[in-house]
Amino acid sequence: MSLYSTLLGFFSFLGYPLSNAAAYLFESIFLLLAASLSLVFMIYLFRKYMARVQLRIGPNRVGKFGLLQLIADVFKLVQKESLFPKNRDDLPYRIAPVMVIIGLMLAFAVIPYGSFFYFGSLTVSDTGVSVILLFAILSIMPIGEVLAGISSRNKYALLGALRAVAKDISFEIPMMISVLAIIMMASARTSAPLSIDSIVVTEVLPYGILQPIGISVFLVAMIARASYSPFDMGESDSELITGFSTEYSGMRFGMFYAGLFGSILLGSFVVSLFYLGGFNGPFSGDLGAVWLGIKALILVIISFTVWLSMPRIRIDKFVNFGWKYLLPLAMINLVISGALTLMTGW
Amino acid sequence: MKSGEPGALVTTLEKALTWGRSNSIWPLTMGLACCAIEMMGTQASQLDISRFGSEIFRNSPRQSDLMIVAGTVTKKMAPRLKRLYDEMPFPKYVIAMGVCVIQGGPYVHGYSVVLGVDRVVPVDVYVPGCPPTPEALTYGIMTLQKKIRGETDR
Amino acid sequence: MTADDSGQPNRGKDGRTIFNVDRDKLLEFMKGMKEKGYDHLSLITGVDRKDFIEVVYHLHAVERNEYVVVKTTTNNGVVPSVTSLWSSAKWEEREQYDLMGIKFEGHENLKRIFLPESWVGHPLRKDYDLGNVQYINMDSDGEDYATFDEGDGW
Amino acid sequence: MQDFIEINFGPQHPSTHGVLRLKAKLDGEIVKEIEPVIGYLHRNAEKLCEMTFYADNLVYFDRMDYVASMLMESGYLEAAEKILNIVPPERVLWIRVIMNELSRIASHLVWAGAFGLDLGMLTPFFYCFAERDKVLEVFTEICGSRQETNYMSIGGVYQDITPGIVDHIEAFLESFPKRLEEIYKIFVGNDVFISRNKGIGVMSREVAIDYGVTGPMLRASGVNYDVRKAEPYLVYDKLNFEVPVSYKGDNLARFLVRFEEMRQSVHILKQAIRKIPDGPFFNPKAKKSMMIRLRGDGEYYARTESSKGEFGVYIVADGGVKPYRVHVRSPTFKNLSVVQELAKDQMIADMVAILGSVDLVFGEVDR
Amino acid sequence: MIEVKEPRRPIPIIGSLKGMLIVGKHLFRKPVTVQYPEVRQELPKRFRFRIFLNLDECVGCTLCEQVCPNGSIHMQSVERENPRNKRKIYPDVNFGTCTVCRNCEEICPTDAIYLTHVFETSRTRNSFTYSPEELAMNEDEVKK
Repeated sequence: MSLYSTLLGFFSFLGYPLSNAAAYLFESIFLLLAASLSLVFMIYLFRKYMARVQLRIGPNRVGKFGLLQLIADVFKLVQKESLFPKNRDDLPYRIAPVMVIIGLMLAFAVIPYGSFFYFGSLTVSDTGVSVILLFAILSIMPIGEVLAGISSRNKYALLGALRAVAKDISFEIPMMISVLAIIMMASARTSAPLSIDSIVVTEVLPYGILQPIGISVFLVAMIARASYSPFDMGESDSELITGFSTEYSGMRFGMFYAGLFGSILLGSFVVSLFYLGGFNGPFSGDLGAVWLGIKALILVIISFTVWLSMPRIRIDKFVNFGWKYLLPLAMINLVISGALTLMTGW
Repeated sequence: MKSGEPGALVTTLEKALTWGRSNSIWPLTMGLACCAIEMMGTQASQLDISRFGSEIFRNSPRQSDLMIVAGTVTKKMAPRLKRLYDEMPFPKYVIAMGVCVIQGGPYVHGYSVVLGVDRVVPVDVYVPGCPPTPEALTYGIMTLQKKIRGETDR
Repeated sequence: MTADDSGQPNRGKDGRTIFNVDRDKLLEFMKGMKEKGYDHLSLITGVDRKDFIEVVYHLHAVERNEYVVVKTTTNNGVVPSVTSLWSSAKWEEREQYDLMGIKFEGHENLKRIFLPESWVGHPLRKDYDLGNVQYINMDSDGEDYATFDEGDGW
Repeated sequence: MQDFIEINFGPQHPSTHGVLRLKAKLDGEIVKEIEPVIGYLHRNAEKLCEMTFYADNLVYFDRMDYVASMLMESGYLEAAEKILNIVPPERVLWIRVIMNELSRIASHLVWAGAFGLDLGMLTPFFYCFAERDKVLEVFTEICGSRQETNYMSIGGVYQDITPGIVDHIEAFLESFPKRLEEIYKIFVGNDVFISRNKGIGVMSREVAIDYGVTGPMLRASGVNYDVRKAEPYLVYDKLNFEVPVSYKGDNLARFLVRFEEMRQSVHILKQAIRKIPDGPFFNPKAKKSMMIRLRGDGEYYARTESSKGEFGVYIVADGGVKPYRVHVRSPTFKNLSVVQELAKDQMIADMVAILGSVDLVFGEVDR
Repeated sequence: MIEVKEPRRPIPIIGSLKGMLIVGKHLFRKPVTVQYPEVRQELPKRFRFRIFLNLDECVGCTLCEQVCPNGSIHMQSVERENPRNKRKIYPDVNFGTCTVCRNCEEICPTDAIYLTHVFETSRTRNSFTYSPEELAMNEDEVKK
């Protein structure tokens, strides 16, 4: 029972091919709405959380508790003039922010959300190779950022893009290797170890407990992926203005801004799925999605605290850290989990 | 006008857009001199400008709506200020903070200070004081909000 | 203040030893002072006495905590540079050149420090005409130039 | 043949703390050469001082180091009162010491917050400003203005310090050290902060003295030199305090020296607030109606220890009601000139950290 | 002289937790924000901002004009019945340059000119010269 089949049943009066199309359409709309709403909520949460941690109040003039603040921001960004730099590389400049936002939305489609009462499983797309698909989609966003930096012909943006590239290549390999360890462990129990859903469903203990090294490597990689402090070298407010997005204005900038927060949310979902048991928990048949949400929310709050309290790490130190510490740690993790699987058969 | 007619829809839409514009003013970090510290004070916990939606001080002129010219504009700085203003996308606003930017302030008899930033860029709201207290600047921002909504022209 | 060419010290109102040194012997005298342990050149300033310019050096021995003042005078505004002895003179001399119009012979980069290169006159001179307003604008390379044309700059 | 990226930082750039322009040549991430260009806040204060009465000149001195205006005022008055031959009464000296140290705390707090922002730490800025606001509340209560106080006048202060204000300061001194330690721990309790600052921007003792660097930057390079001890002014010789010194000379040392200075300032304040004697708060020779009639003679150079370093005021008088020549030895002007030495062959991120550690205030650099 | 001690280098990653914890703890503290337009912080008695003028007290001595550091105050002749002000001149203040230094208040022999707590003086037009009559008025009346 999934959201798709629920919708299919709902639209069954239209006849087969039409009902199928309608179900897909509405599912996509549902996903887009939910993703954008959660993004808006994320940004609101971040602002409120930041304000409270900094002994302030945060937005409270627009709507009750400032809940409509983000709507106002969107209204403003929409009517802002979108400037184009004179020497830009036109096509990449235009598609870069779109790539970021599309990559983000696609990634949300691959994640299994668990089930929720009447609707059943909220997962949108359940393929047998969702792990590969997810990480393929995740690597679209950095391309968008790099394109943005190079195509705007701005020295600050270029430097930001260069930093982003250097950062991306130094954390992606450890991230993949630590996921590999999970797939390896999962393959002992499930016939479809490349499907996130089956990895989560068949786990005995959350992998975070089995692989303490793995979770730390993956967490660092996810922070770097979302590129907030301490790993916001690509944007680095105080050094490179705003890095690769320096030349962007209006809604195009809004897309980058949403992309940043989307990455945090996405990262929290992925970490809680892989390492913290995802939608597993008491009554997961009905409350699976709620469990996932709670776990992700806690991770989001932790990310915000890291963001607000950490200084920016230097780019060469991060590259060093990625290749000299993260990569060997991920390898060690792989070996240990292999040995663990062999010995215990988990 | 009856509701349902296109005119009413346009008015409502315009109202909504104006509402959005007036409630989400992102200032550019344009700290020049003394007033910059009080501008930071406005941003800080005591007065917390984020309550009005002006939380995000953007460093890039491309992403900001409001230029708070905080501090003396010297003749050497004026061309740069003009360029930064030109780099901002429409709709954009300018608040002249402090007497130095209004009419030259304490340096009115000197040789290297621009006597009023309105000679360089058009100004929407003038906030006198040397420096204006964070409350006074907040009042200035509220005046700007009112001006955007068309409620005041004084 | 009488110019005392003998290099004999006298005391000022602030109780500090003042050496009046001839301009031609200044560099030699300063070398001797540096060897005596005056390793910190605290400030260089010029005083426009209308018919001549007085250049004042404040030297300080950090370890021994001794403080002396060296004064020299110039009629044509040319004084030997002491940048070879103290690096801090680099900017101090540029500042005095900019505002007071003292030319330091031997300074490798004697450019104006505050005002653009094409500014006419030296503002701290007593005969500087404040009524003759100059404006500054920026050329396409981002360098400033001064102009008397009100329409060109700010 | 190598190509360098030529880039202009500023004059309006978040890392430059105001209006500094850095012409930088970059080899990728590494800064090969920087040339600071200043003068974007040149407000001709020295010229204007020649055109204004002695008492009114405080307006311009307030706005020189605008985060520590009390220190500027007392620095100017050290010279101006000698020129005008007016001796302030005993009580005034103590009030000025209290105001100086409060101002020093405020200035260092602004620096700490901005330094955090430079390194990408968003939160300590707000804690520092919340504490600074408490200092400014004291200022508002005592003289009615937050930042540009214009509190001290020739031969005294404008308004007396009342028991209520003393209580207020004492309450602040009670709560502040605890908060200071908390802020301190947010910084040094962070691994990344230490690694970003330790061994970065090392300035040797010789370079520091050669470039005329003073204040916390000089003391971080291992020179025990503080004007408050070397040439005591006001009543600093009657107070018991230590001068913090570090021999490391790097960014972290400057950070630690400034924080230790804040602790010492609290220590000074605690003594001064108890010892403050009774008496008049201005010299009757300089009563208010005399403000535009005071005449000075001679020339005087007074140096004081501002929060940035040795702040010197050189006044030449010609017997008139306005000074003949005023020159300011601004500490930041010299501290900035050493940056091009320190930032050579460093990463961009380190250059920003070094600039932050200098504690730049452009009102004072450009005057 | 005391030598400052360098703190012990924290362990990587784990060492950063200390700072993070302190930041996180602030979530449970009361915000220090004063919600300005609704709640007003009580301004101290000595707080100074906008200049007011008591027309009846002013004797037209021009001391304030002389003492003003940057010439924000000019004397204006106003037709008004005041036996103490024979020359019938009163100060006007240009708030576009006034630095709120309160030297005029200090020097005024009759306390006619004084600084008040009114700080809500923002305008959308660059016309800040207050005539003597306007100096005696409230901010709302002046704006009309």
